[in-house]
Amino acid sequence: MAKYLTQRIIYMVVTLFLIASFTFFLMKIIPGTPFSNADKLSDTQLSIMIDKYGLDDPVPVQYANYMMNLLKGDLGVSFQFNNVGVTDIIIKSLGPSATLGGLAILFGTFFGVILGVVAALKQNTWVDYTSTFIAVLGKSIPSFVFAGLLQYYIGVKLGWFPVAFWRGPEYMVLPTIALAMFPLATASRFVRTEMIEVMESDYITLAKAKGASWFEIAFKHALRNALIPVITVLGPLVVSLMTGSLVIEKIFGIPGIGEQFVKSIQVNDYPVIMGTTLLFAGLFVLVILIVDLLYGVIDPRIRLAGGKK
Amino acid sequence: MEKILEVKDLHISFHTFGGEVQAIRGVNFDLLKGETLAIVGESGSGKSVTTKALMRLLPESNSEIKTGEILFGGKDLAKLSDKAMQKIRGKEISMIFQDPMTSLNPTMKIGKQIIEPIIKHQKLSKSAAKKRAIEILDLVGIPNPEVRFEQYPHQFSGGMRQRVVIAIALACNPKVLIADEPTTALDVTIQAQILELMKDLQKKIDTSIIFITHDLGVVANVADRVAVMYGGKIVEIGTVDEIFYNPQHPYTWGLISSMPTLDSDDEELYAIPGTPPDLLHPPKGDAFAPRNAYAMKIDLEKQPPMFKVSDTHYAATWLLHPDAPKVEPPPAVKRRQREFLEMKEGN
Amino acid sequence: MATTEKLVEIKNLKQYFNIGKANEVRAVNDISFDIYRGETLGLVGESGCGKSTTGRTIIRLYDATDGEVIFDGVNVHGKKSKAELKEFNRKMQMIFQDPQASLNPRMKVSDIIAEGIDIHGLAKSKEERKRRVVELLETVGLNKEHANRYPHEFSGGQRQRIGIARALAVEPEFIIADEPISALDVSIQAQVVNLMKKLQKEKGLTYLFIAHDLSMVKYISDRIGVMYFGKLVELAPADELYQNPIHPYTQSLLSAIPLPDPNYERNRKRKTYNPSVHQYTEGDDVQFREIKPGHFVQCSLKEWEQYKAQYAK
Amino acid sequence: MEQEKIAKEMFSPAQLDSAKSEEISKPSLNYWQDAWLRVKKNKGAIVSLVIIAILTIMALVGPHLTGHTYEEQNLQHNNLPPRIPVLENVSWLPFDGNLTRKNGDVYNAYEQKNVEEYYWFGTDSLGRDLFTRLWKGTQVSLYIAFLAAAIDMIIGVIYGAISGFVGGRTDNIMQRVIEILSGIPNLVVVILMTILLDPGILSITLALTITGWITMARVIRAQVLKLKNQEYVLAARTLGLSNGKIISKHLVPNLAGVIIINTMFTIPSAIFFEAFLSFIGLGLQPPDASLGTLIDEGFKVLQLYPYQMIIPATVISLIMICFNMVADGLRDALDPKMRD
Amino acid sequence: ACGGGGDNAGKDDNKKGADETAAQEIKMLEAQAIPNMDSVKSTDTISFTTLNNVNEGLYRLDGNQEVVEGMAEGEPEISEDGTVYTFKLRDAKWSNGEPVTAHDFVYAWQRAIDPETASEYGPYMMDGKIKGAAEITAAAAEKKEYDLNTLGVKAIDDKTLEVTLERPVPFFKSLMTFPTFYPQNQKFVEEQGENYGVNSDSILYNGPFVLADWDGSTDSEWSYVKNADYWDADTVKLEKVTWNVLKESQSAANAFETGEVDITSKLSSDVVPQYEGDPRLVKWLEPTIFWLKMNQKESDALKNVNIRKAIAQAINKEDFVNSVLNNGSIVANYAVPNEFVKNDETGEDFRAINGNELLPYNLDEAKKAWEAGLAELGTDSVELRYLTDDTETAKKSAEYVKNQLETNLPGMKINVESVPFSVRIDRQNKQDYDLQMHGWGPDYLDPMTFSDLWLTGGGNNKMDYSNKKYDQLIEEAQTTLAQKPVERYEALAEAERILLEEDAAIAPLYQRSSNLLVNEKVENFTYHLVGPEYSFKWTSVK
Ligand SMILES: Nc1ncnc2c1ncn2[C@@H]1O[C@H](COP(=O)(O)OP(=O)(O)OP(=O)(O)O)[C@@H](O)[C@H]1O
Ligand SMILES: Nc1ncnc2c1ncn2[C@@H]1O[C@H](COP(=O)(O)OP(=O)(O)OP(=O)(O)O)[C@@H](O)[C@H]1O
Ligand SMILES: [Mg+2]
Ligand SMILES: [Mg+2]
Repeated sequence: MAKYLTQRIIYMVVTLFLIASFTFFLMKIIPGTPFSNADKLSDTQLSIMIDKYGLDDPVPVQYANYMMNLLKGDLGVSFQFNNVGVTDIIIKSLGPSATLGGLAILFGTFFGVILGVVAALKQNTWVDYTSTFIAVLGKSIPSFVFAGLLQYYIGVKLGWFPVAFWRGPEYMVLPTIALAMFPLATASRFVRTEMIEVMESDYITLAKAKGASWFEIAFKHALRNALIPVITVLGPLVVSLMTGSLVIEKIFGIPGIGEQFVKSIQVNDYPVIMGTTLLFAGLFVLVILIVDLLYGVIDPRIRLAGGKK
Repeated sequence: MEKILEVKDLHISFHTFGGEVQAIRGVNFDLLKGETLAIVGESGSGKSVTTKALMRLLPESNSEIKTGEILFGGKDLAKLSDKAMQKIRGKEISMIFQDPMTSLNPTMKIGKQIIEPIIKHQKLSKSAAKKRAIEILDLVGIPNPEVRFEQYPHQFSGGMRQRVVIAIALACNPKVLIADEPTTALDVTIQAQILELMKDLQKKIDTSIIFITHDLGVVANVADRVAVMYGGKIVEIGTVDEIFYNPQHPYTWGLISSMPTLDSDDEELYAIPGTPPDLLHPPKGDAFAPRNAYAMKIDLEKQPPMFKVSDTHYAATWLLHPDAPKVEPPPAVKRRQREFLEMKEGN
Repeated sequence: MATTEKLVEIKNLKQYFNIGKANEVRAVNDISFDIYRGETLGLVGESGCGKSTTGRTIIRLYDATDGEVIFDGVNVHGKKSKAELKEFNRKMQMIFQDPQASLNPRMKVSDIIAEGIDIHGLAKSKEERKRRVVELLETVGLNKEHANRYPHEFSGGQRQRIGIARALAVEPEFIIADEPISALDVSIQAQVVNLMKKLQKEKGLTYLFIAHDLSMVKYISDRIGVMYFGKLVELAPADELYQNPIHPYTQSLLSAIPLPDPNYERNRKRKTYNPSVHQYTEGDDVQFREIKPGHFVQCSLKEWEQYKAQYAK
Repeated sequence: MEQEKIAKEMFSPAQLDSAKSEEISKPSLNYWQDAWLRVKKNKGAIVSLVIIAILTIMALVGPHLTGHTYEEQNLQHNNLPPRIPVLENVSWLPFDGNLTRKNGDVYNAYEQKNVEEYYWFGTDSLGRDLFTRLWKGTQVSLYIAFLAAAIDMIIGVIYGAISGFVGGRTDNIMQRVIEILSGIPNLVVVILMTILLDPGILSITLALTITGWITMARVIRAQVLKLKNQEYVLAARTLGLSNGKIISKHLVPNLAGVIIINTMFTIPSAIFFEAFLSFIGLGLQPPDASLGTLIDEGFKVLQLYPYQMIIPATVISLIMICFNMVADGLRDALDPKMRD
Repeated sequence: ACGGGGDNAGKDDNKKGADETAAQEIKMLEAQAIPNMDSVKSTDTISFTTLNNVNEGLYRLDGNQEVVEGMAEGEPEISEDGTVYTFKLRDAKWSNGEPVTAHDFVYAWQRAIDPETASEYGPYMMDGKIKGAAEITAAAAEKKEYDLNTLGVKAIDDKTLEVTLERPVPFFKSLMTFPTFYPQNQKFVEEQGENYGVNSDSILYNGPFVLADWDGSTDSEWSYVKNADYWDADTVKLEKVTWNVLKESQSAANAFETGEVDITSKLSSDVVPQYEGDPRLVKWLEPTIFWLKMNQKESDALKNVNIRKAIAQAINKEDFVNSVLNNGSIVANYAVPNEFVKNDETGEDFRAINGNELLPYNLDEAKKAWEAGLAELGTDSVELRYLTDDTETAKKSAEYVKNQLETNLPGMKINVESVPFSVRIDRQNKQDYDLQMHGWGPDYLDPMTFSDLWLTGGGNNKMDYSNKKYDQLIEEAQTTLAQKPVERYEALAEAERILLEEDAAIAPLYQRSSNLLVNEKVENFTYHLVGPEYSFKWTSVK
């Protein structure tokens, strides 16, 4: 197990290194200027600024510097803000995004799984069709539309929940619902397909032959097995929800990392772009690792195989 | 002897893309207390469907019991509610399937899979159920049952898994055990062990077994009585000796003479020609007629009734009609019949 | 039919998988035997003992880890030119276990059968190709109506016969049949076995017949080899093996096979095999030794003496 | 047992045609015909196919029906709600040209602006005919979807097939590459792409392609790994078939089902992704329209002119639902597990 | 039962409390977080607005855009030639109790110009105005030594500040309201070092409010709390102003509807029509003009004055502002905004001189000029790139302009390139565009902030426009006419006429208007036309 983990971690580090390098060079070919006020800067002043931030060094030198700092865990300082470390920015803005994404995943998966299980058990009935319909709606209506509708009808018209900001539990309700639609739809589709397959397997027939009720069969016997492939899809989705909820963040005024990221791209704040990309990538490979370990938790067969490796 | 289970005129259909598959077309048999009834027959002849129907395990979405009764303990299982059926499954009637590799839930500990029906049907506490489960594991010959109790199916070999499945099936001392090809996926040596185990256990708890298999060797080994199915019907039923040594139906003939024995050497094996009937469009007459070298005109027109051969032996072939010409069965069958007569006389 | 001319010689064949890894499998571990022209050599043993691997290594589906397979005097393994390989592919063919999986579901029967003909350019024209396909279909008891159909429309026995026709298309001398009947219904098994026997007679084919159903193996084979955990433990003429099984594993195997004879079954005594009975020690030279002409057993020197003595009785 | 009388001559041997015993009575159907039969039984899939066909036709024909072009502006006629002759008199249908103010007043925008003309789906803030734009947008969305799917299919299939078939080291390296590629967040790649290239259809397509094929490659690889050990492939090898031929004759036809199914699922996600890009401002450039940009524009004025969003949102949902239903139907029909 | 009742009662109480006592507290929205609270480094409106409310320079602007006293007491003393200003400072305190002195100004200004600081606005605001500023920047660019003490700012004593200018700057007093010129306490700034201005605790305040609960640039919530030590604390009514970040206009309006905010951020034009006629919609004309810059560097077509005239006159601006923008923006037929500056002497708006009809929409003229231009070029088609931002308004405007030009000028083909802001600026600096939708807002209250854009080789010209007469007029306005307001305005007006009527160097389109929703309970909501956006010094709740 330890050996397996070490190997995986080495892979992760290599992956991150490659991604960091890739992004770094990509950054160098992106057009644009990192100085928000370049419009008003004279050429002399611009040259002073470029010099000060080391942007006129040869690219390999910049690369080496960046990588050295990265090794020390230093992601640099943002261009757009005064003296704010990239790490600070990321940590602060990741909080709300992670909370929101986590909630959405929990909520979405929970209801998605239920919806999927019910649809699978009642295959080709109106229950199934309704669930399919909800799922497809969830996948086809962009989340900003959901967000807008929720905000207007639930927030403004009904006044049930605050329409914006991020101050406490009641503020999380609407954005969570809006963001959860996609994982809900995804989970319900996958669970349905898998459940149908699992329900046809011999051990389910055996469970029936043992006299188990449909509830026991669905939730004690089938679901766990059906979840294995679902995790594969939901894993990466966790990352994209935690980090990519920018549309929702924008609409609900949530100070999250998605917003931050898009802005940093728009103003060419290289250190923030790099840092955020690395964070996303890091989270991603971490989640993949967790997913793999989770397989083991859910599926004892893999637990053993993983250990052997 | 006491009849435990009676199946009367069972008709079952499946609704498929292609149309209605008439998988079971009038099956009648009874099961006596303590006996082993083997059901043999070609793939697709309806063995599994028949037994699944007893447990009401046919897929709800596209199967239909058209007519027929399944009488068990005074109740007609064909008409029982789902709830009531759940009480019978696993407790009164239990079942073992063909593939031990797939019939255990891979993500659930062996122990849990065994105690589930015990807790459910015998209303034992968890610890009592565990004690019982370990007893049964021991009974089916699994060494270190306490350790094994906590393990997952993938840590068991095929033979061991089948033992576990048997343990689950026997956990509540069922009156009827249905075994659908329980040894087909196993090696011969392990098969022999499992068969011995089943016979042992049957003696101990006095269950009746319905044993489905393709393998006539296995049938000869385990069965008291044998039912031969073809095209959704039972075409011949009798004691194991009657079926093996004095078969009457041409299909049974084909079946028996297509198996080489250790001393049938260079003579050509008897092969049943043709393909099984299409149950989407079952033939008007005897379903076996198109493949039957002894077919008569009547076979193509009319389904034969069950002709009585002896008190225990019936066969559905027009050849047994008094008006039918006498025919020569294949040499292997004739040899067996001869041996049978000698044996009887010897007795 | 069987001759004494060696068609295939297998010498110290080894096939390991995942070499050097934790999950290394020695699927075939140093086995040697010969197959004579025109005979059927049966290979039995429990699941996973390496029968299929042996067959597949012989036909070069796997590259042997070590050892030689000499076919018609030429080593099959090692570097080969394309032409040599093609030649070899013509002479040696294989029939597979699963009639469902061994036919490409997207191809018409005629194209499946003609695959070898096309590869080896055995038909000069379209008409000839078609004629050959119909011939082959008829050889295996099907007819030309079947040529334009797809595999899923056939029953298991028919599919297996199509597989045989495909192998026959290149007119091979040697056919490896890997459990050709174990996936088939009992009543259909006879079709295939009869067909194989008939073809052997007509075309003088040599078979390596892999199976775990012993009565069928006995019926079809001239000689039988018994495998256990990657090793060949006993090899003898079919009748000899049944009457005088020497190796305790063979004995246990034979005692476990149920026969379709209720009387016999009622009286059967089963023997069990436990590898520890051999009590081999470090220095024991465990080898494949001839107990009697044509009857080989895997044994130590001590056992050899013992078996020979036992045999003499 | 009471036996009815049966004529003696019935007991004479029947004439059996031995050739007939091997006869297959069912008509011969190949894989695709068979699959089609199954799809046909699936009403949802068929209805969806028909809807997709109609939408596709409308996407081609629709922009030419009203006599307006998709970019023609008429500011005097801007923000008009839908009005359709005849239907305008059906009170519960929203095609009467009426609008509701924030305070609840209802007024007829056409009368207010003195417009005689009928705009079936209304106009936008630049006074462009939304009917024309909608179908133009559908055209673009479908185009993006198909293009993305095609490229995804080509790269994904080839990559996956090579990785799976060659195996060993190559496979290992190719899998690592996929791992790294999928480690870079999709959004990052896309945003960077659209900045590097000129924004527009091409860059969206490319952006989609960069990571979109990974799923396909994975699926194909798994499938190839499975297929290459199938006995019919082994059989072909023992017959001496070359690797190239094995791929083209045996693997590719058997992958077709998986490829089609996967593509069907790619298409809606491409459409969805384009809409998302449009929302964050990286999508199509004006005055081109896609369903995504239309929804985005409509969303901005949702409270004043709800029709500007509802109509394109309905169409996009319809497309997505239909493709999903077709994909589901195809999966049921093509999945080998479902076959007997 | 008790608990439940209590709960409800609590809620009701809150509501009543808010209604009855009219707490002096308002809730504001902003579209972005505060990027930079170091006054010498800030570059954006949000930072400026915050600085304006929590700090104070020599002067500040009031609601009528008039310059009123701040740290400076009374009028400055101005030397004869108008280049030396001497300010008397009042007694005022930093929030740590230290007095605000002339040294604080000297320190801040030197920091602002110091290349080490890399301030963007420091040099921009000082070069050419404060003596010595341009020289320091130039020396640094050439990596030569420089001396910050050469900057023309001196503390005569703690309460007297002397500023030396390069040349007379008529609007210098209004320039002093700009946050770049705010004082900074040297000791405190140096103590904080890198951390200066990173959160509300690392800043000193001398304004009407102090900043509270601000965690730094990523924080999306902060507030102003009344500064009891402010010299004019009696005028300040508000106890607290809380701020939240919300980017979407529609969301902002929704939050306003539910009462979660009292004043929204500026609304996008999509939302404005919803509130047409609603008294809560507050609108004013910003002195920001949007025009098409026509780059003469590469395009032969744009070098041709007839083509430029054709483009400038072919766009129906009336329709544009009414139907496309629909947010109160007005047609701009000028290059210096309306309602921006008044002549100090006559009190007349600058626009009164030239009127509002320079280079208006005129299809016939446009077509004529187009024909003529094409003939001169010897071609029948012109293809131009149109560079613009990737914001909604920019894209929509692009659609409209493209359509207008292509329909009204046969043979014209426009390729829209909408890019992120930073890319557009980069491309503008590299002069990599043909047409550019460009907006300009003033940095100080004087037409010069618009007029000097188009000087030959001027830092913001970036389109190779050059006209000797124009250069000369501006030069005169900056030097000889510097102290003659009427003549100076006339010179600037003439320059504008040349720029537009003669040369059609740019095609002005519209002057933007600001729209936001203000709760009716808010009184004396104060906005500004340059620099910081709002002042809360005079605001109160009814
Ligand atoms: N779920 C189903 N849907 C449609 N047809 C079915 C279904 N299950 C069984 N059948 C059909 O019913 C018939 C009988 O099948 P059954 O499984 O009982 O055969 P069997 O005798 O058990 O065969 P085998 O020996 O292969 O297990 C077959 O023709 C089969 O195709
Ligand atoms: N490609 C492979 N990689 C790794 N291990 C393999 C491979 N093929 C076979 N094995 C292993 O080699 C051993 C022998 O396998 P083989 O298939 O030859 O057995 P068999 O005797 O044919 O069994 P069966 O009767 O089940 O067909 C088994 O343990 C199997 O798991
Ligand atoms: Mg069965
Ligand atoms: Mg094998």
